Amino acid sequence: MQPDQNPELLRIENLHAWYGESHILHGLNLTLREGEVITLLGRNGSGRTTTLKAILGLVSKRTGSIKIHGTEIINMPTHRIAHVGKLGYCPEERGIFASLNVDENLELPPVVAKGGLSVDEIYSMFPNLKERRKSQGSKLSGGEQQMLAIARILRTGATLLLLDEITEGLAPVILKSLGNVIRKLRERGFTIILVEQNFRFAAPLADRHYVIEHGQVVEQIDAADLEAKKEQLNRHLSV
Amino acid sequence: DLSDDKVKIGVLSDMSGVYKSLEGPGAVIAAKMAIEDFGGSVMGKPIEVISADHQNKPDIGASTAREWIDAKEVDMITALDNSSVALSVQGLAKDKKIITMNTGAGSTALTEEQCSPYGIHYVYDTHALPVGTATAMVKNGGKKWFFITADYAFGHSLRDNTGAVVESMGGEVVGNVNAPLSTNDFSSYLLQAQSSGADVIGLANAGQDTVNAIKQANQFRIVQSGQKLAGMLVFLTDVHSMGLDIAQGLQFTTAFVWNQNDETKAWSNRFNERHGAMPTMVQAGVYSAVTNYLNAVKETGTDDTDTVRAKLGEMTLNDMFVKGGKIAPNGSMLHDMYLVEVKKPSESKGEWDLLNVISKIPADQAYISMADTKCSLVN
Amino acid sequence: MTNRILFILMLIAGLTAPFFAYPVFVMDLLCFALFACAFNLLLGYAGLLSFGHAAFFGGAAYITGYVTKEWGFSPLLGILAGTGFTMVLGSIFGFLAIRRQGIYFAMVTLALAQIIYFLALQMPFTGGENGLQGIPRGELFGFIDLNNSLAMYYFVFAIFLIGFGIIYRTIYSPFGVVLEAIRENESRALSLGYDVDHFKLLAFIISATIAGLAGATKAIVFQFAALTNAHWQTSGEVILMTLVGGLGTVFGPVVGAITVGALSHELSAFGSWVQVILGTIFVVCVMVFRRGIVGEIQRLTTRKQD
Amino acid sequence: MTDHAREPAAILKTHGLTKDFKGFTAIKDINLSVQTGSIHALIGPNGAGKTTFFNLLTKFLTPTSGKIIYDGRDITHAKPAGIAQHGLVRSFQISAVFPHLTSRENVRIALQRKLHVSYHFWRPLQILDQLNEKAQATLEQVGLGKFGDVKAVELPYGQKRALEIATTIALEPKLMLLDEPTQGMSAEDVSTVTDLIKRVVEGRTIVMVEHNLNVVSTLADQITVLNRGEILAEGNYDEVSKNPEVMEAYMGTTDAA
Amino acid sequence: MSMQVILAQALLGLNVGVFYAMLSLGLAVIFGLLNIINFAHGAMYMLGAFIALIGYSFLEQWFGVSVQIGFWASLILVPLLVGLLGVLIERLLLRRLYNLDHIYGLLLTFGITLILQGLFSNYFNVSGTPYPGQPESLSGVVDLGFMYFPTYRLFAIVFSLVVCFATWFFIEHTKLGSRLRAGVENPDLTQAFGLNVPLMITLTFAFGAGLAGLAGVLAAPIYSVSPLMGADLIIVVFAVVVIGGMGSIMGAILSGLALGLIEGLTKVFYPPAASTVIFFLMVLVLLFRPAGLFGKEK
Ligand SMILES: Nc1ncnc2c1ncn2[C@@H]1O[C@H](COP(=O)(O)OP(=O)(O)OP(=O)(O)O)[C@@H](O)[C@H]1O
Ligand SMILES: Nc1ncnc2c1ncn2[C@@H]1O[C@H](COP(=O)(O)OP(=O)(O)OP(=O)(O)O)[C@@H](O)[C@H]1O
Ligand SMILES: [Mg+2]
Ligand SMILES: [Mg+2]
Repeated sequence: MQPDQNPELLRIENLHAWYGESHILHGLNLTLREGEVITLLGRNGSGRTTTLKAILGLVSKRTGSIKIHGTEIINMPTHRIAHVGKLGYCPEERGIFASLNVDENLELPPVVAKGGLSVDEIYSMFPNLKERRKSQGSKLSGGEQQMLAIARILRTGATLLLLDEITEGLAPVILKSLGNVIRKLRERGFTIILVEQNFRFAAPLADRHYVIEHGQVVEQIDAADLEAKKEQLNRHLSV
Repeated sequence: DLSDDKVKIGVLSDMSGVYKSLEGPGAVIAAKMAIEDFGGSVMGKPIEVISADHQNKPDIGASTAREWIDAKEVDMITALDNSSVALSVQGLAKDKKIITMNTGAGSTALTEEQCSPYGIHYVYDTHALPVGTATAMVKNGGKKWFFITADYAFGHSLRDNTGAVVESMGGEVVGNVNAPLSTNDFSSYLLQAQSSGADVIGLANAGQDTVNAIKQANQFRIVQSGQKLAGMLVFLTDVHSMGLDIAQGLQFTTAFVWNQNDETKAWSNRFNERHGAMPTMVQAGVYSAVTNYLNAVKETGTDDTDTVRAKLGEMTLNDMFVKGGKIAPNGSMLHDMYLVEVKKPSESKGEWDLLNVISKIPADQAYISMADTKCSLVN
Repeated sequence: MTNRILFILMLIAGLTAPFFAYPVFVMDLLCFALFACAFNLLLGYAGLLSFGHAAFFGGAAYITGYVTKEWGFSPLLGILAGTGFTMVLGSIFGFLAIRRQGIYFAMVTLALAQIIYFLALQMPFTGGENGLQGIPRGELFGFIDLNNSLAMYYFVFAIFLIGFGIIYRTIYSPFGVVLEAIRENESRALSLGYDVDHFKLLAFIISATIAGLAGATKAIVFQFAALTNAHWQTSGEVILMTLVGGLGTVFGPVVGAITVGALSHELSAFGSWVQVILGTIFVVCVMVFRRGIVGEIQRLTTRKQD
Repeated sequence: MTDHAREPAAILKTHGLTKDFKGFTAIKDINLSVQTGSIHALIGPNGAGKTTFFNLLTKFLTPTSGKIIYDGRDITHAKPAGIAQHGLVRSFQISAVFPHLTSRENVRIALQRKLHVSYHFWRPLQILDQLNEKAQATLEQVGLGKFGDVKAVELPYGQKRALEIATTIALEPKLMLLDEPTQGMSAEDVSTVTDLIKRVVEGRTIVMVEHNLNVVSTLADQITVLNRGEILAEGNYDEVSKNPEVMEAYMGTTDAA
Repeated sequence: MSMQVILAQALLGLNVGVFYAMLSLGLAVIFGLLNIINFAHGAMYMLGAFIALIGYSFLEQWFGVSVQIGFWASLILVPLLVGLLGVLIERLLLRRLYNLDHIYGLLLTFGITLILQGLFSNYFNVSGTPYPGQPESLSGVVDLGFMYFPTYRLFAIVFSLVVCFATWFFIEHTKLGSRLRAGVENPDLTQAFGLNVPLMITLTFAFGAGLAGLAGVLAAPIYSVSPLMGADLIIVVFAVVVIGGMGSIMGAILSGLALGLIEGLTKVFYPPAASTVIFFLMVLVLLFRPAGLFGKEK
């Protein structure tokens, strides 16, 4: 596949976002084609999570333009965005519903498009979860919660996935299989935005990396140029 | 001479609860009518009325009365249609030396154990009520009684006095259940009464409580199953709100029947115009009490409590409400009572034509005699 | 600093009040103010919403009334007896309720208070619906006649100051600091080795005791102990007072009690409209003035300083 | 097993510790001993039971069976507040500070306990001022010397973490239990915290749960690998990381890392 | 005491119990799903009864329209109207309190209760006004052998039971329940998944309020309609919900029924304790099963 020929899926222009009084994103620009996998890199607090939340309308105020498949969503209420953008979101800190059991968590997000994975397929992908189907969300181990958080958006048929720090708290062995899952999704034509702290995990998966600092994209590096720009990247990511 | 250059009368009544329709705002109207009929002033000084809601709570009643006396120059307090409230206000007024002319409360404790030199009990008491009603019912074969009692001073007093009458006539009290004031579902109590095998279910309560109990007894077909209901304290407004279908045949004791003679009719019609309902005995009683209080002030030329109270004790009360009434040393206003029966719907000639007078109960039978009283002021 | 100024203002207002207003009414306000302060200690500083504080307020009134009327205790001794009783009662309630969190805590306190209400209604010595009437005011120290309304007033004001002082001290004490920490992050306080339940229990007992002190005093002032004081609506009223004045502020409950008390008194001629107005104030406070009167003033003044 | 040989130096030991959750055994018969003065790391795949084990040690859960011996006493049935008073203190996965208190006040809360005035509701606040000096020293130890008057909420993430550690060491714990102390931190914060732990460990023992192998390898003297509620391997980093079972169950490879 | 008496009293207890059940159900739905303690629930119940009363007796007198809304029409209309008020309260007020402590919701609804109670107390006697609109078809009595039981009360029992169990089924056996719980726990995320959480919450609140209104209409012909009818009930209903286990739908229904029965029997054996027995039970339950009889431990 040649993602760079594919039609444009997401275009963000001059995005500003606020939490209450505090202005977090300062004119962020970003475009994404169907089938691409990109990462958002940056230090703690640089605004990566906020970018995802702003796409979903989960900030108190946002301005600028966000188009998915050409539809402007900047003024759309949150609950419609997932349907319009065929979008699935895996939040930072997992967002497992403590009062629901594993099955209920899995079946909670409504289907937004055809072609999602079936529950059985999902359980075969994450066998640990299958064992704990009737456990309450709050009783899962950290890693189990993380897996469930990813699993549940695969059911909805979303083709644009926003994944925030999905590797956090996972053992290396799970990281590996998670890497494989992402690779498979990519082959199936999913479009993915990864927010990652764990660059070693993300680097081999992505087509392009965006470096965010103070709510703006300060660097954009294609996978191919990664070696060449390693220096630059390190400068941005550590002091 | 008058303290503060005016006479101020306080009407402390239940303005929002179970007893609202039997005294409440109507009592204020009656007091105002009394003042108007008196001429609006006494010895050239204005007469004022002040009123408040005691919410059937003795503490609220007492603290309102306290403020009236301490800070608002009230000279006499009337209405007090709840025995707990009346007892607390009368107790306070005794300390503060203020006359209370209670028209609404029934407990005999007001003139017996807790009698006060300044407390006058004006319209009826729980001794007078059963004398007529219970006597008549026991005579007609209602030997075994079961009481449903309002759980406070008045209910207890009414139950005890009625029980004593029943037993003195050879009857028997087979059971009792106390229901909180302002109960809206009497069904459980009624069924208990039903299963007790009593001939008569005595309702030692008043106002809305009585109405609810009688209506629900009707729903559960209690009377049809052979038991009789005895409303120990029933007011005109209660009969009116139950309707004759349900209430017909009910016998009870009252101090006043509005359409008894031309004088009562004339006054009652005037009252009805202003209030929208015919007067109950206690509303008529407020009119009479205020009138006679003002008479006493006028005749003695002062509002000094002891003087006025002494004068009231000497007077013979005669007005549209009472004929030949006397205020005894224990505070009890001795006057005749009437045993009445609710008309059949076919007999009634109008919205308020509800009662037939069966017999008169002379004052000396109705009220505790000064020989028997436990009031410390007398013996 | 601001506290000191407010305290002096309160002192002046309290000392002169009986010359401007009906003393019994001011005494009533003082009793409620103290009650609200006690409640505020629990909710505002320990984060515990008790929906059963009327049990202490009302319970103390009955005990005080009984011992002064029937056993001839002096008013001071009577108040001490009532207060001591609520200290015990508070320990029992606290012991039962403290292990529950949040809304469960509110419910347990409410249930326990309903039981006290039931006892107040049924026990022979309380007089049931009639209430315990004719409590003597008696003489303070054997020679000051409390039937004199000024003497009574200053006695009540002194009690108020003592109760207020205890609460003030508690808030600004090493104990108060730990309470604050518990409210901020309970499990962390636990892991630092603080036995959280014990702290909450102590706060509860102090609060209950002072609430009892207020109720006991009220019984002497009005010479009456009644069911109203033990009814759950009184528990609701004290929440309203605290909220209106400012939850978690030292002087808020005092201001709140005075505001609410004065309003209900002034508006009592309007019958049930009082309830409507109080309800509206409640709603407005919750919606827009969550800090209450004192809280809002504090915010404005600190803002100016910034 | 050499457990018995090491016994005298062990500050914490568990005997046959087991935890069932309604039919699911999260911790099975664990015998662990932690040497005084060491940093002991607990690693293992997700769901292995690390957090559960940790919660058992800190009394947030009660064991189904087995015993926990700390500093020579049986604490199996002790209460959370009780063990803290004996020097066993945990820190939390999510940062645990008192957000609306200043850094100094946060530390003072911990120091205050030793004064034994915490129930004294009749004493003025000023008696706590004697702790200020010590609080300042503790703050400086973790690099927060300048932030004494800053409210905890206003501190950036890494400093919150540092404050939490400061509060913990203010208790002068003998044994500290840290649950994923570097989770969710960027590289720079990770190294700050690692340094901090190294600095404060002197004279204490630390047990930590950690996924970041870099951290584990730099800090841990001793590692226990849990898998499905059981101990899979124990030893220092080199021993453990070469253990084929560990490699398979945890690293997910069969080749050496 | 004969078996018949006990049976009769038990039936009356059940009669009270269905009202407890219906009210605590509404409360449990609102609490369990939205985490709000709706103190105004009693006021909604009172409001339901009053709307039915006004619709039947006062439209002409007050508004000059000569229509009379009968009982059956009220049974449908009133829950809708009360539900609508629920919508307004939720949209305009409660919505702004979700991210605050629970107690603010409790306090707000407490205030609303005072307002509603006060308003009606101005126009109606606090001790009650009878509702005359009981349908003719239900006005007789049924001879149960051991007693005569008013047909209407029997109808109220059956009708309420049907409503309760239907609600339970709807919430527990459709996806709705889990979505609502999720929406309350983390509204942002639930919306991000594409669920219209604000609408769900509003409707749930309205539904709970509507249930209370419905109970009010059902109660009107039995009890007299009074501004305070909800005030004392609500405290008992709180206790029922707590005993049943906060948030447990089935718990609310079953403990409502059971407590009605217990209260009914207490009225026979020790009447003074009838109004308090529930609180004793509540203390006991909380001591031994803190999460309530049917609640799940958190
Ligand atoms: N709910 C909020 N209210 C106010 N400020 C917030 C909120 N959430 C985040 N911020 C602030 O916004 C900034 C950007 O946060 P964001 O979560 O987007 O960072 P990030 O790049 O995802 O970093 P992290 O590694 O911490 O997740 C930070 O300074 C943070 O403190
Ligand atoms: N309260 C509980 N009830 C039921 N099962 C539980 C409970 N707590 C944990 N478990 C289960 O016990 C197992 C061990 O969980 P634990 O949280 O200890 O794992 P962990 O090793 O910390 O994993 P992670 O690294 O993913 O956080 C998991 O399968 C989890 O689902
Ligand atoms: Mg982030
Ligand atoms: Mg874990």
